[in-house]
Amino acid sequence: MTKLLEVKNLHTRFKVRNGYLYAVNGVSFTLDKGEMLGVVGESGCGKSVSMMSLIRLLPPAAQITEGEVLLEGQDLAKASASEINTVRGSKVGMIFQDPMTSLNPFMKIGAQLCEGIMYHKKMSRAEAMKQAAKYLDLVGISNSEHRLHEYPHQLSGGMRQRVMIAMALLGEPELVIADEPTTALDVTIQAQIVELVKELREKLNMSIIWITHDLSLLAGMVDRIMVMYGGSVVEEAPIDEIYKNPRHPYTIGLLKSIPSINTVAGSRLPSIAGAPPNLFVEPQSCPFAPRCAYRQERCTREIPPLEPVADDSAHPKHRIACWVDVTKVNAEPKEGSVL
Amino acid sequence: MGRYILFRLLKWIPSVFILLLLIYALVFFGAGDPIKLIFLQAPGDVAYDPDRVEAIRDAAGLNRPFLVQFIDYLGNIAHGNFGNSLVSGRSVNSMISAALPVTLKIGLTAIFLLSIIGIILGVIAALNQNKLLDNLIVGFALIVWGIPVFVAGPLIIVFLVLVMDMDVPYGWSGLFSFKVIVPLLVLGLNPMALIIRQARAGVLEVLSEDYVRTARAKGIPNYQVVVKHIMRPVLTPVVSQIGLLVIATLNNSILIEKVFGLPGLGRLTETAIKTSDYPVILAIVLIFSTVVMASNLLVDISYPMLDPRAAAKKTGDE
Amino acid sequence: MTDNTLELQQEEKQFSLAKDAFDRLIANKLALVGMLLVVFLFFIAIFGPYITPYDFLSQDLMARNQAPSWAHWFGTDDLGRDIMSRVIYGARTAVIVAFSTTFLSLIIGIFMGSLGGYFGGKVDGFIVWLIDITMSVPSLLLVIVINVSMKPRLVNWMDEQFLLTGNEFYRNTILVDFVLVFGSLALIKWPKAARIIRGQIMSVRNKNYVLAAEAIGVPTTKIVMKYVIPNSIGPIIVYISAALGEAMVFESSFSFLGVGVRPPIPSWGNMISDGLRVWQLYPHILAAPAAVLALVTIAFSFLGDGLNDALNPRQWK
Amino acid sequence: MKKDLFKVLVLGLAVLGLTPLQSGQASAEGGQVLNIAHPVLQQNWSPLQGGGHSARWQSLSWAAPMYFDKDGKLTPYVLSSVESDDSYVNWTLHVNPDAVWSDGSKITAKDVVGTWNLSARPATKHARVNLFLGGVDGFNDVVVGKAKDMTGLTITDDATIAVKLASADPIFDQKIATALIAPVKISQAEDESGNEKADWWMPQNGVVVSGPFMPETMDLDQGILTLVPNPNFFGPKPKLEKIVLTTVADASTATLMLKRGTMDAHTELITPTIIQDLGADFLGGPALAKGQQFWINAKKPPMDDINVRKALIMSINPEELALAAFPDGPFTVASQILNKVPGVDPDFKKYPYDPEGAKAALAASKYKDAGRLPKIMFVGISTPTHEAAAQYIAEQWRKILGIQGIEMKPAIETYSGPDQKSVQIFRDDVGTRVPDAVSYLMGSIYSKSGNARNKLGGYENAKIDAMLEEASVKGVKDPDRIKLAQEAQRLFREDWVYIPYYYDVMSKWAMPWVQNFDKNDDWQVIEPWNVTIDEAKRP
Repeated sequence: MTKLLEVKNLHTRFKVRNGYLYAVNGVSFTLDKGEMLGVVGESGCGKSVSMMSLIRLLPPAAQITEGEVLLEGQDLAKASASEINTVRGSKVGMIFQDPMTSLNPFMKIGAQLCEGIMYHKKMSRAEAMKQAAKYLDLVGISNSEHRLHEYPHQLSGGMRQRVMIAMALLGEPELVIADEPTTALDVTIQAQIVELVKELREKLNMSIIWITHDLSLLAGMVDRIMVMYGGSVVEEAPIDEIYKNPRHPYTIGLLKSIPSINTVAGSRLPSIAGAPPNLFVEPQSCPFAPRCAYRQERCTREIPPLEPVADDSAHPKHRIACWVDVTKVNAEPKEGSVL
Repeated sequence: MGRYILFRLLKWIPSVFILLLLIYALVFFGAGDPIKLIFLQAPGDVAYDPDRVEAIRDAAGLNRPFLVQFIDYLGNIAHGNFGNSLVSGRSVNSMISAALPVTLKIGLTAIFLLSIIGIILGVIAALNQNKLLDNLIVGFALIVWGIPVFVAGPLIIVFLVLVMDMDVPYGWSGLFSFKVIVPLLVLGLNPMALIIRQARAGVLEVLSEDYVRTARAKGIPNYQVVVKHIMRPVLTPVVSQIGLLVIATLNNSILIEKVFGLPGLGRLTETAIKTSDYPVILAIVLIFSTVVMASNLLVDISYPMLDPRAAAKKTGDE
Repeated sequence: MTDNTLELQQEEKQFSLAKDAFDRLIANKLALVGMLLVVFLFFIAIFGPYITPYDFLSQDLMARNQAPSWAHWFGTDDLGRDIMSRVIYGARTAVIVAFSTTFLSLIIGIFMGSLGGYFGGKVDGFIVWLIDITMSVPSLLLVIVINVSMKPRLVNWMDEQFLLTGNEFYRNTILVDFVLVFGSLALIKWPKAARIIRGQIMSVRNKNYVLAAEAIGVPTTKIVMKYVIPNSIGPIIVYISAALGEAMVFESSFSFLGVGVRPPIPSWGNMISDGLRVWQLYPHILAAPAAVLALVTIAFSFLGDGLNDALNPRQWK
Repeated sequence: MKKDLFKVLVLGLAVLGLTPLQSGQASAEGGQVLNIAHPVLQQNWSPLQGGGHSARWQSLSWAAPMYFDKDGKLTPYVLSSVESDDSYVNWTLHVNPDAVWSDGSKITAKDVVGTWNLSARPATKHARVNLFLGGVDGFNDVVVGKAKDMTGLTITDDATIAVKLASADPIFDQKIATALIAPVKISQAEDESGNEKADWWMPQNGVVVSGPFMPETMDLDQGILTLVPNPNFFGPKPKLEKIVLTTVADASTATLMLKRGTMDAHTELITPTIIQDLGADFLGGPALAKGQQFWINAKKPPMDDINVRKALIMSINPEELALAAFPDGPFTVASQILNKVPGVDPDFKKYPYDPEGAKAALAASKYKDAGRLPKIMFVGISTPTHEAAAQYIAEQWRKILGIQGIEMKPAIETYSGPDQKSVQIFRDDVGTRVPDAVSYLMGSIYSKSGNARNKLGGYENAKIDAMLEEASVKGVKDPDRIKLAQEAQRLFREDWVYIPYYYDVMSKWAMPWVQNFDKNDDWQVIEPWNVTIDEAKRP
């Protein structure tokens, strides 16, 4: 497989009233062509910001301070605004979280779908409309010709998300970044959308980065999972490995908090105690340390690097940012730790 | 739509009636006697003679009871006749028909032009939030907001004449002449400040909307994002201000038309009030409120066109 | 149910909400500047006459039209009066004018708005119609007409009352200027306040907790006290702040047209219109009052924006 | 994208800025154009109004029956001669045989009589007709609408008019020497029912005039009039090529235009800094038989007590009042009513400036102290000058007498309605058009004068009336005429009903390059045909 994307040591921060918010602190990963990567983490862990940083789709207060984003060798982190524009919407498509607000209520669906390809592919309006209708069909919207002339408020939430997906695919991108695309939808529709994406992926053979806070959603969908915490990647492994052999204490916590069929009715779901990290200071130690049940003295002094798991029982592509081997150490319940 | 407009008009007629009655009563019972004024306004030894004034009033039909005169007046209005000025004897219709276009042309152009400039400046300010350009624009809007037009007008004239060594921009020779641009700007400055603020706030609000991010994600150039996705929603609240702007502009026209020698309604108002010439005052009140009503109606009608969601609500689509 | 609990929480939070709003206001630098200026204005308006360097009326015909100096910071006017003292006294005029207009319009607005909101139906339709008429009236024109027509009668009546009763009150016809002129302004400005109140009552009326409260026989006054007033206070404060600034500009417009506060009582408006006549030669006579008026207008606009941000629940994200 | 927006903005402004610079200023080839700024939007330019600002330019287009020249000599104009019998009751007027309208037709006796009758009828609203024709037999019936024509006016033949006065008036010939009753072509001005036709005076309606200039265009809505020489004018040939009169209501704008030479003259411009702005020459001029006073309405409390009036008057220092109002001139401080006319009283006792006396007088009044005085209201405070004066007066009263409740209103108009009686003090001028002390006082302190009725609130002193009536029938050369007038004025002084203010000059209100612009007592240019412009001095 060929490498599509390589991210090296990405740092993004936000200017806030009295300083900075360090949202992404040294994220590195790669993505192959046709691969589907799941990015998991709780809200505010920097998963969205780091993925948005890839195509620099950030609010004005944000700024990429360090790192490289190599998309087929082109460094997007240093690309000019117009260069970025040629990437957005053509090489990289985006699907956003809330289809209710992500579509412009003042514009007809057709116009919104077309404007990207009209610009990138220098299509005429008519051609673009034709193309758009084709893609609407593709994402399973019936009566697509007619829909093109409707406003977003005339569509249901699921339909709107399908429109969003069509919009992302229209530019025939090599990479689609889906930022929690199902979070705002009903469960049934959620499932439909997931199925749709799977289907489309096979049909179109593109790479997908699927951002979610819901680890369970990714099962059976993605190839690889990357777990983020406090602005950095804490664990990364092929999907089965993560479910079977989680190594980072945070991942373990996340997995435990997923309800399963075995969960006793009425019992409280386990949750990770403590508060998300304070990102107003640049982290100097493991960001999870304050909440970690396996915390060691070293954890509060240094940032653990993301490295392949040392022992042989793990998958060769399994990497974690932790010094502790959880398989060997017993958790000492610490104040504010798991369970 | 037609029915809606008709309904609005029907609602408007009684309000105009009340307004006219109120003003008529105010002027009739309260304000000075225009006939007496003819004699008293001329300085010095005028031939003021109460008997003679009564004779003149009788001749002009001004000594009839209030209601008789008012009903007579309404009858005339119903026939589209505003009567004659009590001071000059000229037909009010001809006075109004000469003055109204001037004020309308200048006022509407001012509103239109400065709304556009205001929106553009507001958008520029918002896109450069908290940067130098933003501060300059916002500062400009604030200063303009703080200076009343009747101060700004003379200041600008003196600046043009004494500093730029230009002729006094005075009088009227059609909308497209240099001397009309200056009062146009003065007239529009205040409303423009309002629009700048409104547009800036609107853009800031829209900028944080998800759909703007969606648009950016499409990789279209920034100006397309601004024009198609940001400006459009900002227009709606700005357009809803237009009724207010019309009132402000009409008020301002009373204050500055005199300064620039514009032969519009504002100058006519000033003259009519000074001479208690109530046929003229009443006609102006009627015209002013018609203009305001019409602009309000226009705003209401254009609202659904600007915001498809409003259209949906109106037709019960949702 | 959820509504109810939410509301209860909200009520508990009432105090802290006000404090939050205040904190937000203070945090906004421009609003803070605006507020300080406004507070300063009120201070000047109350204590101004005691701290002016000169009597605002006393003339010195030997020192006319003097440029600013250490003796006269803002210079002197065409009768040799100290402009600074007049500007300071003018603050009192401005505040009285602004307050009489604003609060009169507020009273009318609250009355009309609650009438419409409370009774609904035809009464409400009438009130809305009244609001529509009022909003379409060319404000400056109507106020001028009221002013030139009613004032002489009222002044005359007060004169007669003074002769009959000897009551000092009737001699002070400056009151007529304030009450009638700016009262008539209130006749035009009330719809905004009425809309706020009406909107609040309308929305509160349809809330489940109010229906429930009504159903169990909570008296209307209590409902009003508990739900309507707290919800309306924010927008009303914003309204007041905007209206105060607006009224001051209106006052100057009236003075410019010769119907506002008359000399020798100084108002910024009549000082500006005096200054406009001579400013090519003596710009300082215009500069001081015009600058102060602009400053105060801007201050109110800062404060209004700040209050809006701080109190407008829509933006409590 | 910012750049793009800016481009649009700049382009838009540039388009606006490049639109042709049109100049509204009319300029005729070769000849001289006089540009006049007019302060009010005048909608009525009928010569039959007898007042208003438009009347200031009446002599441009309308030839007066007779006129006073620069030296005050009565000069024939439309009328070639006027004579009376010894009783001063019967007068004979002869129409100048050369006098013609601008269309070349003759001015006839019928025009003169018709004009005068029309002017006297109430619907015409002539503001001053009774000052000139009030003595004609039958005038009083016409003026209140009881009759159409004055019985005292008869047309003897095409060129002769016989006038019968109700009572003797030795100066009738001087009274009619004014353009305010200049004859108009009666067939144009009067409709069948004897009313003035609407807009007959507009060039669009083919008006014919008798004066040196005839209206070419009249745009009443814009407020712009243009006048060109009357080719058939029966007097000397006018020297100006054109006169353009533009409404410039704003005084500062007008000042700037005059400074730049966009305008050459103004109808009446008063600003506090006018001397500094436009030079002393602009406002200067010969003394005028006209005085500005603050007239006190003695019927309105607290003025009903003479001691209050004394106190108020004695608190005013006339020199300081002048300093407050017009520090740079050109007016002179007033004391008595009469000025400039023969018969000014050399022994008139000025009202003293006496603060202590004033305090004592107030204490002696029935009000005792300032706290019990009703509010005092000034009106006619219509110009910055008058406002300054009124504020000075108010301040003196506050300082010396402790009076607080003082109000001043810009114009008489607001109070001319039902509430005139609420006013205690009117600022206004009185004067005379004829150099005669009696007519001066008849127009100011005689109980039937407009001034006594209005400004003095119905002032009536039987003794003064009797004296003036007696004086008015005496011949102009009779020394008793003046003596009685002076006597009446002294009596008037003892009533303490006015605060002396200033004597007017006939301001030129024209820039230095406008020449031969002398004006008469009606504020009209005496010899419009002689007006020229010194182009070299114009900026």
